[in-house]
Amino acid sequence: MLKTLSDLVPNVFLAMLLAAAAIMAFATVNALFLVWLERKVSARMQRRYGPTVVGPFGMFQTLVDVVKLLSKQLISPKDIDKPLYHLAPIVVFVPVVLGLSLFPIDKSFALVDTNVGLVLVFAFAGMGFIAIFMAGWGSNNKYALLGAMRAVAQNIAYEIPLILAALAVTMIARSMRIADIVEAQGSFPYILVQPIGALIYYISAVAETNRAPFDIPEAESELVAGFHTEYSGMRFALFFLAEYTNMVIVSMVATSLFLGGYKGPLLPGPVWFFGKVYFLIFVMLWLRWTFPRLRFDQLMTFAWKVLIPLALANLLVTATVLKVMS
Amino acid sequence: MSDDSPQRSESLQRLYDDKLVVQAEVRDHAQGGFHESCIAAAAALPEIAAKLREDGFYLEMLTCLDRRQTGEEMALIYTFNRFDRAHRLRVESPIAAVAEWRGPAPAPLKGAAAKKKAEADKAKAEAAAARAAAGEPDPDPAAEGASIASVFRSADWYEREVYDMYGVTFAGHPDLKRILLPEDADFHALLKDFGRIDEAETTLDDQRPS
Amino acid sequence: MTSDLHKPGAALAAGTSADPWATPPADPDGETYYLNMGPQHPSMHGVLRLLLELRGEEIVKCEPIIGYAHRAHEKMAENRNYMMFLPNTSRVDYLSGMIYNIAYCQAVEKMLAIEVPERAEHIRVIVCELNRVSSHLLWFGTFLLDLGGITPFLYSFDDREQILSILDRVTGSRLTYCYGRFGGVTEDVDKKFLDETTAFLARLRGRMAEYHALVTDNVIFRSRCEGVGVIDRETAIEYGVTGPTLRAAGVPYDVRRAEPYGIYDRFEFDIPTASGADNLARYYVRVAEMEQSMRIIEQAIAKIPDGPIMPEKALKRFKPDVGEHYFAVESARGQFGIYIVSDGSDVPFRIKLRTPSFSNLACMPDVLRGTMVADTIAILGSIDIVLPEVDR
Amino acid sequence: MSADTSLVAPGAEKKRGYLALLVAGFFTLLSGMWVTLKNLFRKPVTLRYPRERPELSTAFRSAIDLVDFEELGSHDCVACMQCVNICPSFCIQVEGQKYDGVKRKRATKFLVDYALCSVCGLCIDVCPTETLKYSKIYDEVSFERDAFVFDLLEPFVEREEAFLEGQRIADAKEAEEKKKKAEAAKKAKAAVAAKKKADGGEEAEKAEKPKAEKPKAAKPKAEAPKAEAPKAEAPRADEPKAEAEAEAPKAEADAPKAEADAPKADEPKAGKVDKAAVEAKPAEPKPKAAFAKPDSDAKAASLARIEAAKKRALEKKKQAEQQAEGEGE
Repeated sequence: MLKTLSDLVPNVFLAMLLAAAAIMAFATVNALFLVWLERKVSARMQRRYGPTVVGPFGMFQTLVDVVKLLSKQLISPKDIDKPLYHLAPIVVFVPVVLGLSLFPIDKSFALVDTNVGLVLVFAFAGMGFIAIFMAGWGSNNKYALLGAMRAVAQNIAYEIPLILAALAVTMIARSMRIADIVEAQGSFPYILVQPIGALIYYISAVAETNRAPFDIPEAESELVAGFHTEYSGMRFALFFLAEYTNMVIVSMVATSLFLGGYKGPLLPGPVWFFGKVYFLIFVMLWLRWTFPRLRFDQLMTFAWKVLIPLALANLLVTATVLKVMS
Repeated sequence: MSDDSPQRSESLQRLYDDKLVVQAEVRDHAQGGFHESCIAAAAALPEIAAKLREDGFYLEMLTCLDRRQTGEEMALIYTFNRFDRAHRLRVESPIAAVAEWRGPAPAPLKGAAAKKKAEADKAKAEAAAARAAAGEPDPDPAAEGASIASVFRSADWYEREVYDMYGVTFAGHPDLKRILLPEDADFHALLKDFGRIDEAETTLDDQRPS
Repeated sequence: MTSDLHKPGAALAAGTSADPWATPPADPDGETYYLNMGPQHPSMHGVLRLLLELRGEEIVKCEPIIGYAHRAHEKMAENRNYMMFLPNTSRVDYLSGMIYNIAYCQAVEKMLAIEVPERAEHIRVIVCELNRVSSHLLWFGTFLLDLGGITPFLYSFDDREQILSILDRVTGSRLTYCYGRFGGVTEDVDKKFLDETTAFLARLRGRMAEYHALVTDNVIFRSRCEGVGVIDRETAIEYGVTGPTLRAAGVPYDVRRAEPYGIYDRFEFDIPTASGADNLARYYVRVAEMEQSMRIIEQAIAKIPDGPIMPEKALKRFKPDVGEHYFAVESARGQFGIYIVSDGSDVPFRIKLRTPSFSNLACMPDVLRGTMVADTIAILGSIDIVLPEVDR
Repeated sequence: MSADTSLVAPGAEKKRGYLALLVAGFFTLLSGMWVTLKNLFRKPVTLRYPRERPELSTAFRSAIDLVDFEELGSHDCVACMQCVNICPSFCIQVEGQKYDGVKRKRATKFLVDYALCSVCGLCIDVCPTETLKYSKIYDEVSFERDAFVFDLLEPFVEREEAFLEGQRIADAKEAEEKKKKAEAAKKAKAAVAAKKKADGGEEAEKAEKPKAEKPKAAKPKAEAPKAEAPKAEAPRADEPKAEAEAEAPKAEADAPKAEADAPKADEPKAGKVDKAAVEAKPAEPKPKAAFAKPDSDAKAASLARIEAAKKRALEKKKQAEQQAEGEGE
């Protein structure tokens, strides 16, 4: 039987505290690890060494960088929209932390278990771009504003195929509880049933996290650094943290929906779960360091003219097949 | 000029026949890199450029020569070329001095150099006299150039550069302003009497922490 | 479209504002706004400043503002004797410095009618073409970088680094070469240099397959390039555009063929052209050009004779006759012309450097109109300008 | 998928349907990913610089240095000023002096401002004694520009006395031999040659030899021949005029050894004609300094700067030493 944190720790407040601590710790460590991984993978793909000096394989390099970022002076430009500018890094971070708590990492454990888990995840994920828009608008910088506008348009466009693809899975599993969906994938993961849906989901997920080749909100070759052009020091680090945590969340969703979550032979559940999650993240890194960036209008075209019709068709076919089979 | 000179190209001949250019001569490409050369009054250049454009020429380069030190007029040097075959046409256009010469007088030539110069001057004067006799006087130096930016848009930047560096203005230029030097510069850097490199160097030295 | 006040510097001229760099006010109907791209921007090639008037992401008007890297090379030329101008030449365009350096030597040689030994001529061809390949490789990398692809950039730099090392072995420098001398070159090449060059050519040919798989065929890359930034034949004539940008418009104009200099008339090579006149066409022309350069290098290596690398009597101090000379070469970016006017002294009266990037950049306002911000960078990258060369 | 090296010219592709394009495009993406994946497992090509150092190429160019000739036991700079004159960056400063009993001039000062140098190698090309070479330094770092003013004579200072002594003996020997060989005929010839080649570059130097040698070889102490030598040199430099002529012998006569003025007076004499011309111009009354010959002014400024920088560096060094001493006590 699936156990949640509230089952293990009877005191509600204590449970909340514990959950928050666990998630924060995970998010931070995970971001540290992912940044290192990104640097290492990108380096090796480009036939460089990447970080090698601090720690084994340079693993503590990011830790040192965080210390550097923490110690940096926080620079705020003139004429910014102060509340928005200062709130944005926090707002971008909150929803991703919330989203992390909803995934069963093993047959018997999830931090929080609700019957609308999937809806919650997408709801939280959708809040991310509000923060990006706040950052872009508040910075009083045209590059940031352009980046923010792009981010909003992009997020809206890609949320649709993302949810449509997930919807097909919920139709098969007949549940929105993530644990149920994982359980429903008996001996074979849903990627075999829903290959196109999985692909659409994954592409949209990459776009949702604003990563290359869909990283037009930051597009460093055009917009300097996009929406976080004017952020430095720890505020910038928070955006970074959010981006990497976001990657984990979308990968966790993908793992749970299409790859059978914690299921797998021999090894224990969490190993399978995190193994799959990090494999998907690796693919994201791989994509980023392989492809050039799409142009903004091409990105929108791709969403509206390719992904959404495909996702709709996929949903339709799934529904028809389900109807016929039942 | 005379008929015994090598055959001019059609384009140049046309310009010559239209009385737009004088001293239209064929040059040795292997020697100086120019196929043909001519002199034209500044005011005639838009028309020349338009005709050349029709013939498939493009504006390769435009620059200026500051020869005030020796008492000669300044000159705009246009070179046109073609994409289908190399045909470098040089058009020189005399321009009156933009400012009085402030530098030192030219050093008097000595020995062989003076002799050579005298010979060259003499030949030049003779040629000019011959042309004048044939009813083909060199055009007078114009007060300012005429912009050909409406014909070749590349001239836009070239003319701005010449204005920037030499102070030669161009009538009819859409937006004549400095291009390479700072907007608030009060000098024209390539004029021969602007040579204060040393000043810049000493300022640098003053700024150095000792 | 806008009042004069929006022009940079207009405010200063009118005496209305003390700050010429202040952002010009947006136009009254509020539809458009201004964006200053550069002079400090991650993907401006050098210190170009593009003053963009935008409607959303669409470019209404673009004005390139140059001069930030103006180093007065032409003024310096008038203050030094011919010899002392040599190190300046490779700094005009630091990415194909060898071609510029050798071109200046060739121009002066032509003025003085100096014979260059055969071996030196062959060496010049080899190093110049290597330099061209290295310039194109750098362009390849930075163009992809402009499009957001970072990995191809590092691959091409890896290859380019090989060329730099090869050239370093003979010239002693990696970027700003001062290898040419009037009449020849400074150092002789050895067998190892030739072998390394041959080996490199084989290596680069092998790498090309990877480049094509990674970049050329990539659907994202193609969609970013196809039909973007069209500079057709008419525009090229209008602006005097030369080099690969012109050849991408289907005009087979190459100075190496049109006015053969050095010993280029002895080599077999094609002039690659394309018809699209867009980013992809320029990409195609440059990549094909690398192959042609490799062909030339191979022929030169096969033919290189033994002998001296400098004329027997080296020039020391000389005074060319009064006269003017125009000498054009095909640099990696287009026609590079040197116009030298001599007044009979040992100091040039005037050296005008006709740099290809200057003309190629001039067409930007025309080409950029109606494109998107992201394309600005892509088009700029595909034209392959080197800003110091524009400003000189 | 697409390992073929041939490029498809733009526009040559066939137009394909929507889905076909989509699928084809997807596969091109995969082929790109395959490339990066392959490279993921290849060996990195980076050189980890401070720990791994590249092998410098034989032709590597860096700041110039003086060659330490084994047979001479020192450098062979004769302070001919050719490198100073050709340097486009005006970054070389040389002063030289004639020593009693040594036939050729000797550099007493050789400063190079590496911060200005563009390693073009023109100085190395013109050096008549081939005593200039490229050094191999490439990681010189400093917070001060003065640190890049190198004194190339530094390693030779201690050996200088010994070298001069050896040179005196060698020169004397050589002169003796020569003298023996062609005593009578040479005298007349040398006189004619010296007059004829009054303004030639290297010939002038050659011509210098017999004149300077002879008296020195005969009696190393003699005062009169010393005064003669500069006189013989003076007309060679067309333009330095009477001033230099008048000053030079004075300086030499007053103080045969290194004195502050001596090298300065020497310079225009030993320098080539062109050099003298360049130097002479600013002195002319007519042109304003700003217009006359900007280059010569820039050069003068540059040379002055190099000197000042060196002085500052020396002072700093001294201070540091004093400080260190003070601390030591």
